[in-house]
This record gives sequence, structure tokens and C-alpha cells, in this order.
Amino acid sequence: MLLEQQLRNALEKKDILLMTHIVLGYPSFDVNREVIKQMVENGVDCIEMQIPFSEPMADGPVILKANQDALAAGTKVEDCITFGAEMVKEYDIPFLFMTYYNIIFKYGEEAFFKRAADSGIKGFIVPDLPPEMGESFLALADKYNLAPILIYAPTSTSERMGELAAHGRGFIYCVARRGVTGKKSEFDKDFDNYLGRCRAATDLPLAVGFGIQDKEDIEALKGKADMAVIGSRTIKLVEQDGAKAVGPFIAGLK
Amino acid sequence: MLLEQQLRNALEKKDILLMTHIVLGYPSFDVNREVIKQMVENGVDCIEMQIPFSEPMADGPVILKANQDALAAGTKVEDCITFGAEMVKEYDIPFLFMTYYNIIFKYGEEAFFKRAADSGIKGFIVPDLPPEMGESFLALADKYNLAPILIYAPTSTSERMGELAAHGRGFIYCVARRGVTGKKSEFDKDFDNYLGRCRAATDLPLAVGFGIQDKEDIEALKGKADMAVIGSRTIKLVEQDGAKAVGPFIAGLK
Amino acid sequence: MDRNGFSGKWGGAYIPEVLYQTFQELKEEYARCRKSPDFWQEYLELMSTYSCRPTPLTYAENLSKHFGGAKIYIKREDLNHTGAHKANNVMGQGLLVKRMGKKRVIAETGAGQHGMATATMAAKFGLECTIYMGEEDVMRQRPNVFWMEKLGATVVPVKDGSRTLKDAINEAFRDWVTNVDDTHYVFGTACGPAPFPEMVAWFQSIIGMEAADQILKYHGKMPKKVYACVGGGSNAMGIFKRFLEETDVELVGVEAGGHGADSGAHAIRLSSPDATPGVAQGYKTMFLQDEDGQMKHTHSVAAGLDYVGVSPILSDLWEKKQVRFESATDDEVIQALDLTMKKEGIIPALESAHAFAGAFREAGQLSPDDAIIINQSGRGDKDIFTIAHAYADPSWKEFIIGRGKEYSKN
Amino acid sequence: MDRNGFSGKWGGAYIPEVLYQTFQELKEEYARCRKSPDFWQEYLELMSTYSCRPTPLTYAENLSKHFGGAKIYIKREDLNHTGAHKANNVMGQGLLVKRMGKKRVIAETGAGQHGMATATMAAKFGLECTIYMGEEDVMRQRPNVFWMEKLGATVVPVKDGSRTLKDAINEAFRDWVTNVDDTHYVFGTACGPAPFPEMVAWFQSIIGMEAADQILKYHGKMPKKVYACVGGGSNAMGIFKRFLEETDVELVGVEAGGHGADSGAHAIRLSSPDATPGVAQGYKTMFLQDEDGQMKHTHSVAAGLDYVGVSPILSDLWEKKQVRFESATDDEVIQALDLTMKKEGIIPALESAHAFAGAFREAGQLSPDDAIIINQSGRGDKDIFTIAHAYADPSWKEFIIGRGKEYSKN
Ligand SMILES: Cc1ncc(COP(=O)(O)O)c(C=O)c1O
Ligand SMILES: Cc1ncc(COP(=O)(O)O)c(C=O)c1O
Repeated sequence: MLLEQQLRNALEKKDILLMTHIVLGYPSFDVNREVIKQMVENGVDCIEMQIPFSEPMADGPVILKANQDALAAGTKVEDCITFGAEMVKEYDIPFLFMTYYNIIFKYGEEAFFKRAADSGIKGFIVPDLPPEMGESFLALADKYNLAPILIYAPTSTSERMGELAAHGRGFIYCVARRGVTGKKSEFDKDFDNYLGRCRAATDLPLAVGFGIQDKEDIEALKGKADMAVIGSRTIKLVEQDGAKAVGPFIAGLK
Repeated sequence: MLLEQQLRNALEKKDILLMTHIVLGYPSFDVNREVIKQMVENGVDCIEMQIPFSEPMADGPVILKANQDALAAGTKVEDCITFGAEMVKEYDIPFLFMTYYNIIFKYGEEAFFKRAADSGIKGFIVPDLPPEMGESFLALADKYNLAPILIYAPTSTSERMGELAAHGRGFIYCVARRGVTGKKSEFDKDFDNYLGRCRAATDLPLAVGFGIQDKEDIEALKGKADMAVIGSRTIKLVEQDGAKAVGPFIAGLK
Repeated sequence: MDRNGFSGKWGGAYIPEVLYQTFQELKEEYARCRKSPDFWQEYLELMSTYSCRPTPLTYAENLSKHFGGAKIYIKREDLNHTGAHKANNVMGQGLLVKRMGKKRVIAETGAGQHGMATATMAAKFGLECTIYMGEEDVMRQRPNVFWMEKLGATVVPVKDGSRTLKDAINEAFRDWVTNVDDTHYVFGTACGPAPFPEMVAWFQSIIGMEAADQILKYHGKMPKKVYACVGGGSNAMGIFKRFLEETDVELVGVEAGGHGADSGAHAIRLSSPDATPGVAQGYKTMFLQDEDGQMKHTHSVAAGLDYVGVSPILSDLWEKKQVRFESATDDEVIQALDLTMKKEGIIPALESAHAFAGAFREAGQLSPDDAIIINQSGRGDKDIFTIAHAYADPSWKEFIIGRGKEYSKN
Repeated sequence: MDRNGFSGKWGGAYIPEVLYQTFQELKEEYARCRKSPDFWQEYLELMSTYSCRPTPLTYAENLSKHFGGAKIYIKREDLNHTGAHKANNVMGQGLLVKRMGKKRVIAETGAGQHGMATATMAAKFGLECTIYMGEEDVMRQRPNVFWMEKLGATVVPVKDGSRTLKDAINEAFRDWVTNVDDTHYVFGTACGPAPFPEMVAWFQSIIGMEAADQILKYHGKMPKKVYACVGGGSNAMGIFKRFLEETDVELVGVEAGGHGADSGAHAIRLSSPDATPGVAQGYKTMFLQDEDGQMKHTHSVAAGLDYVGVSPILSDLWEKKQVRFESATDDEVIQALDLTMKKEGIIPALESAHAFAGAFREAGQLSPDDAIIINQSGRGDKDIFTIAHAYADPSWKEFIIGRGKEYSKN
């Protein structure tokens, strides 16, 4: 089943879906395994697995450090793909790869798409690849039936949103605010206007990410967005309280 | 009696005269007193007493340091003049003041000449005052009957020597070589030529200074010059062996 | 550069969506400036009254005789205000910022040279200024940090990654995506997302335009070769651009050979097989990266050349063989510096000394009828801490030890 | 200057006889050069190809607005090769040395700026070079010593007297009387025995000639006032000379006020009653000396102004009231420096900052229709050790302590 359909099916049973984020190899694949288990068992609907990169330009301090530590621990792209395949086999929710474009470019775009498709990965989030730069990438996504997740930002004009929608599949990732991952966002009038513009620009489901920390944030998104994304928050949680803390945290969000 | 006459009288009894040099106030006026006593008692014919100056541009390291130490010990120009008068009273040889022009200029040229003349000083050696710069100085020397000792250098042309001779009184101070006081000089062919040029340029007695260290040097000057000047050598001697060493040293030069 | 910012297959603008709009505005403003003769006139006037343009072309008579070959001319970017060619780019972008109405600038810096230039421009134009600098570079280049702060800039030490230039660039981007509305990112070299490579090269092209006029005046004809060091590539593009029109002029870019091409400790992107095509920091070029696409550590005695990427325009010219690339090791560079100081009384920056080293190897092969030009991108006296260290000068060490003890006391 | 080298009653050549002949030759060669338009042409060419002449005149818009008075223009001698106006004099004397056929040059230096310039000239002209520098200055200005040595010069620390500039001058004279046949003494400022004051002022007069053309071009008329700092007086004479012809232009020399005019720790020769006429170092001028004629210790935060004498030409202009003299204290100077960096992105040398301090006091009293010119004799980045110290910058201290410890280890 395609990603969008999978999400729409899930939305029939819930007001809002939950996507979480992990950095592969941080602090280890074993911990990744445990964290994902806790996430899925506690009702997460979709997981983006970040393949670490040495230059994570769009990430804030928490995820940046996780990238660096994962690499320092020897994490390889190949290991990440293998791990991704294992997760797909194990759990019934959609998994995505999130990474920077160089990882895919260097692996070989088609080879990467092939491996990902074979593994059952549903789509890619690549924050430094706007569609203008991704012609071959988008063509391959079509060919391999994988969803290229495009991104809206508060600075995107409505016209630009329209253009992006034409290339997006699965859902649109709406960045809640200017800046990098990890800092709290305000869900105020401006934000509502922005999300209104997003909704007007596309029929795809809308995910909202950057700075979502707790149940309250998620409640605020209900009726406005289709999916809430939790990123740095769980990484910090694992750092402070260990993988076992993730299950109760996720359960508490509903 | 004028300086030149005094020297000519002395020359009737000797092949060559000896002039020595002390820095006033270095290491103290008491030591100066003792040194001069030893010098005169051992047959020195003329003494130049240097009034210390903070910028002794034409002096080498030994005399430079003596100037600085004398000043650091609080030596004043007034003390130097008083001391000079005392020496003139005490001993029967001619005494000269050697200093840099600023000492005289700052004291007031006429005042300085008056004091020196009253004290019985016979002349001045001022290494940084060429006659072009010393119009009033030379006029005052005439007025007070004091000898302005002019200087020849190996770089002086014969024409220049002639000019200088016209202004000089007492004797001409022939600098033995390029450079500053204190280093050994070579009394070679070039030197003989130079001294020949000096002799041809003036009828005044010729004193030779800079780097004269021992009896041998003085012997070499006999018949060519009228007076040998010993400068840094006795200062070093006093530093190393005390004032008492000066007598035997001077005695040994003959 | 094509519509999407590519030179051949290199370049582009691989940027987060949040920056899309600001890049649109930047591209538009830049296009307006390029079309307006008034803008270039304003730029020339600024550079000739605030900096010292045209900078001289100096005939290095002693070096020419020493090598017994070509007449060696030196283009004196060291005489610019703030001591390097970096001023050309920064003042140009400053004019652009004024037109765009932004109130704040940010910049990355490695050697500190671009940071100094940006802090200077910000002071002159009354802009707020934040400079990102790898923590390691902050330690190596404390004097520059001191001046940037005195010029009113905030210097932020970057503690991530290798704590050098590339990490400072990432951090500057993080600031930019956060403060995009009122902030312009003054990129320091002919790298980064389009239109930066082309825009920086344009501002720097003043070097080659002047040099071409000057060499014709002094030498009567075009030079045989033109040498420039290559970090990000801005001074090289600056002097090369005009001479690309002259097919008989060979252009030579000299990269940082560090401890040698085989040592793994260098920053050779184009003249060794260690680099491969990649996309990072917003653009596609030849990067020093591992097989997974992770960027490697680089090394050079010259902080300004110690960088993993290179101008996409140069990658294109390299591929098309319009520019030849060489490298010079740290040791060769110190030797070239030494000779230049002693023979000509000129102190090239360590970066620039790479160009000298490259030229010295080849000058003897040409005839005295020929001329070559070396681009002296900056002056070396800013590098006292690095150079005195490289010479292991004992009195310098003693001096620093003494000062250190004095400061420890109180 | 009259036949004997006097300006009014100041100047002259109070030199040991051994130097008489060499001064004759120098005076003759200098006279020939002054008469020959080719010589000046050669000089201009050298300065525009090896250094960066004409140096710009920068309109300081922000400072002008800040004080709300006259338009402030800055003459940018800091952009010269080696970073100060000293290059003008040194390169000129270099041409003279070539004509006289001498093979060796010597020079004194205080701040190190003139030593750097002389070492540079010697390298360029292939001359042997020895630089005398007070031991205290060697310690304060180690970076300059390092560069002089690297440029091929021998630096001799002078351990006599106050171990600063004036002692270095005495020692240079001692060398000269010893090696007079093949050696030229490159005097660093408009002091010393004639013809040095006039000759140095002549080479430096290029500053004022350019500035007059430039201010007419930018401002349409002559400035109301021209400010320069006064150490020996060479940069001041350099910019003043041309404007002496313009009776409506007031010329202001700013001396080093040190800890204050009443503190005894300063170098104010003309704008306080502490100095008296005297003769030393070969010339007659106003000196800071005691009642016996012994020279006093002086103090300034700027090593280049820390000198007991002053140009005899300036003493004459002072006496004739053609130049007004003021002073600025160390503290005022640091404040002026700070403001200039933050407002204009320009870092004056500590010496030059005295001129800024003097001008800042008075700029507000004039109208925006008026212009004033400040002569920025040099750049301040050479002064990092002094300036960072004066600011008591904690990260600078930490940096130096760290470096010192590192060097102590091996
Ligand atoms: C003096 C100097 N030259 C060269 C460079 C290298 O940069 P680019 O290759 O962009 O000219 C730098 C960078 O800091 C520099 O400071
Ligand atoms: C930058 C600078 N300005 C001024 C001076 C003072 O010299 P003068 O008064 O001769 O210009 C110096 C002397 O070293 C200097 O380095």
C-alpha cells in the first residue's frame, strides 16, 4: 500500500497521527531497536529514521550531536539500510528514511531507491533537496513507487506551496517555524494562518514538525493537521532516562 | 698661558705628550680625584674631563656606560665645573672640558665660558659641534681666550682640514679611525698617510685619540703626532683594578 | 551559471525550504545589480575610497632574476583594507544588503580573514553582525577574534564536528534559517548555494580586470600563466575570470598539499584523486569525503585553504580543462614565503604563499620575454602566530612564555 | 631650510666630524634629486607599483554624523605596504641609496614600524640591513622583530640608556661613524641632522599633495582643519606641507599626552611648557630635558610617539604659530580608537589614534559644510599586543597564557 493510503486508513480511527524520529546508530542500533519497539507498541503511526550525515545543516544541537556520535561510533549507510529493512519486517507501520542528499547521491540514487524499495521503506525526507534540484530523484521516486516527502515552511509563498504539492507524495511536512529542529514552537494565530495556507495548497495529508514537545502541543494541532512529528524530544528522553522511558512518554501523548 | 703655548713648552722636554680622559662623577668625584692625582704624578700632560650627557652619540660602550652611571649617581653640571676648578687649582697641567653641545647650550653658552674661564679651564672638546654650528661658540672662545679643540677624522678631506684649522686653537684632535671611542686602532700605512694630511693642514699640535691602549701604540706615534690620548683604557683599568692601578699604568707608558 | 545555478554539472542550490524565498529575493536583487551599470560604479567608488583599489601589480625583479625565467608580477590584494581580497566580496555584498533593506549580517570564518572583513563592513554600514568560527580556529586565530569583537561583532565559537570552517558554515546556515527575515548570510567564498558562487566571483572579478589592464601597461602583452591559491576559490576565480577570455593564458590553481598528497592530511580537491563529487553545504562539487559521503578532516598550514569543498565553478573549469590544478605542501609553502620575504620585502599570507610555491616551480621554464602573474590574496603578518610557530622561532616562544607568565600573575 | 640646515632657529647638523663628508655627499645627492623631475617620477612609480599610492581619502560618514559637525575625511596611510606612512620615506631614501652606490643600510626603530619598512626596502633593493631597537621595545614589539629578521635584517637590541627609541638612534649613529663608507643611515622621521628633516618631509609630502587633490574632488574646497599625530613629525609634516600654502586651513598636531600633561609621564614637546630648546641626536629642537640638559624619560601608549625630540621644522612652525599643537592622553586615545573601529570599521594605529582623538574634540564645533582631514598614519592591527593589553581583554590573556604553557612544555 502506498504511504498516503496507509496514513488515510489510520486517520479513520484517530483525530491525529503521530510520527516519531530516530537517528540510526545513536547511541546504537540496539537502543534504536528498543526505542522503535516502545514507539510502535504505544501507538506511533509512522517513523522517520535518519541516516546520519557529517553536515546536518538543518538540524539543531540535539540531532546534530546524535548524527556526530552515530558516525563516531562507526555507523555506515549500509547498516542503516539493513536495519531499516529489519524494522519494516518487524512492524506494520510505514517507515521512512530521512537524510541529507549527499548520502543518497554518493550511494547512487537509483541503487539507493532500489534498496529502499526492496526493503519496504515507504518514502524519503531530504531537507536539502528542493524539487528544482531533485529532477532525477523525483523521477526515481515515481519509478520505485516511493513517496518523496516535500516540505513547507512559514516563509513559503502560497504559489510556492502549490508547486511543491505537485511533486509531493504521501504527505507534506510542514515546518512549524523558522529555524532548526529542537526548539519549542508557538502555535499562535500566525501559525494558524500558515497552516491554513498549507491546507489550501494541497490535498495531501499535512504533518507538522519542529518543536512539538508534549500532549498539549498535539492537542493544539488537532483539526488543523493530520500528523504531529516528535523529533528531538524523544532523543533527549532516551539520553536522560533510557529507552524504556519512551513507551510511557508516547502513551501519555494521547 | 694659552693652551698651545703650554703644550709647546712641554714638548721641549718630551718626544710626545700624553693626554688622558676621565668621566666626571664616575664612579664618583672622590675616585676622579684619586685618578687625576695618579695621572698627574705619573707625568700626564693634559687631562680632558668629560661632563656626562645622557646621549653621548660619539662614545663607545665603556664611556657610554660611564656617562650613564655618573648621571644615575646624580652628577650635576654645576658639580663638574666646581670639580674642574678644584683640579686646576691643585695641579699645574692644562685641564679641558669635554662634553656634548647640549650641556653648554642648556647652561647658556656665555655663562658656561665665563665659569670655565674663571676656573682656569684651558679649552673645550665638543664632538658634536662642527664649526658651522658653532659660530657663537667660537666667538665666545675668542672672547674668553679658551681653546676650542677641533677634530679631524680620516674621512675629512684636506680642504676640510684646512677649514677646521682656521677655527681651531690649542691643538687638533685627530680621531685615529672611523668609529666610536674604545676600540683598538691600527697604526698602518693608511694611518700614516692620514696623519701626513693632518700635519700638512695645520700648524697646531696634533693629538691622536681613539683606541690607544699601551706603550707600543704611543711609541708608534712618536715623530708623527705631538700628543697621544688615552681614553677608555684607564676607565676600564679603574673598573677592574681600582684608582691605584692608574699610576703604574701611566708610568709604564713612557 | 544556468537557471538552476549550475556551472556544467556543478553547483546548484541545495537549500532547506525555509530559505527558498530569501534566495529568490537574493537572486532577483543580484540580477538587478548585474544589469545596473550604476551598481558597479558605486562598487568601484566604494572600493577605491574605502579600500585601496586598484591594488598595484608589482614587478618582482629579484625573484624573476632568481629563477631566471619569466618576469614575475604580483597582484597585491594584500594591500586591500583588512589585508586580503576578502574585502572585495564583502563590500559588494554589503551594498546588496543595503538595497535589500536587511539589518543584520552573519558570516562564517576559518582563518578569520572573512570574519574580519565582514565585521568591518558591518561597522561601516551600521549592521548588526554575528560571526561563526570553529572553536579550533578561535583558538588558533585569537587576534582576529579580538579585532572582530572590537569592531562590534559577536563571535560565536562553533563546537560541533571538526570545529573548523565547514562546521562554522553549517552553524551560519542554522542561524540563517532561524533569522531569515532580517538577516543576510555573507558567504565568504565562491562556494555555497547559487547565486553565491557566481556572485562572489563577480565581485572578485575586479582583481583580474585590473590585472589585465596593468600587465598590458607594464608588459605590453598578456601573461603566459596566472597563479592563484584555491581554498573555496574566490581569489582564484577573481583573478582567473578576466583571463578565461584569453585562450593563450594558462590558469593554474594551487591547492593545499598539507603533509603531502599521499598523507591523507591535506585539502586537495581537484589535483588528486582523493576527492569525489558530492553535495553539501548547499552545493554540488568535488568534496573530500569517504565512500559513504561523510566529509573528511582536512589539513593545511593555511587555515583559509583548510576546507573540504571547492567552488563549483572551478570544478567545472577543472573538468573542462580550462584551469590546471596543482598543490603545494606545507613545507614548500614556508620555503616560498621565506624566499619572497627575503627577495622582495613582501609577506604573503600562508594561503597566498601556495600560489607563490606553485609559480616558483615553473617560472624558470619560461623565457624573460614571458610574464606570469601571482595573485597575492592576502598579507602574512596576520599569521604571526602560525608562521612564528612553523619556524619554531625561539625568541618568539620566549616572548610568549614571558607574556603568559605575566598574565598568569594577575 | 637654510644653507646650514636651519628652519628659523631650529635644526642644523650637529654631527661628529667623521660624518661630515658623508653628509656633504648626502646633501648633494639630495639636492640633485630635488632638482630632477625624473627622480620624483621614479619615486611616484615605485610607490604606486610597490606600495598602494595614491592612498585613498575615506569619507567617514558615521563619525561625521556622530559628532554632528564637520565632514570627517580620513587619509589612509594605513593602506601603504608595511602598514604605515613610514614606507614613503624609506622607499624614497632607498632610491637615494641606490644612486649613492651604498651597499648597506641601518636604521633605528621604536614601534618597529620604521624598522619593518627599512628591512622591507633593503630586501627589495638587495641591501644589507641592520636595525637598532631599544631592548624594551624589542620586548614590547616582538612580532615586528620577528618579521624584520625574516625579511633578512639583523635586529640589534640596544641595552643603553632608557633602552628605547632615542638610545636606538644613538646606537645607529655609532654604527654609522664606524661604517660610514658603505653605509647609509635611513633616518625614520623628520628629525636628526640636516638634510634629514627636510628630506624626510619631502618624501612624506606626497601625503598632503594627494589629500589636497582628493578633498577638492570630493568636497569641492579646502578643508577647515587637518589633524596629524606628532612623534618625530614625519607624518604630520607629510600631510601639512601642501596645506601650509593654504592660509585658511588650520593645521593641528596632536602629541602624546600619556598619563596627562601634569603627570610627567608623557611626550608633549610643543603643547606643554615641559620642553625647552636643546641640541641632541644631531639637531636643535624642543626637547624634554632637565635643567642640566639631560634627556628625560617619556611615556606614551604609542611606542612611535614616545620620543624626547620633535621635528625642527615643526618647532619652527609652532614658534611661528603656523601649526597649533594639542595633546591626547592614553585614555582618550583608546576611546577614540574604539569609536573609530565601531563606527567606520577602520583600525588606526595607536599613534594615529591621537590625531583622531584631537579631531573628535573639535569636529562638532564646525558645520556640515566644512570638512576636516585626519591623517591615519598607520594601521592598528600591528598593535594587538599593546591594544589587547590596554583593554585587559580576558580571552586574549587566556590565549597567551595557554600558548605560553604549550611552549614551556617542549
Ligand atoms: C588570504 C587568503 N587567501 C585565500 C583564502 C582562500 O579563500 P579563496 O579560495 O576563497 O580565495 C583565504 C581564506 O580565508 C584567505 O584569507
Ligand atoms: C603609525 C605611526 N604613526 C606615527 C608615528 C610617529 O612618527 P612621525 O611623527 O614621524 O610620523 C609612527 C612612528 O613609529 C608610526 O609608526
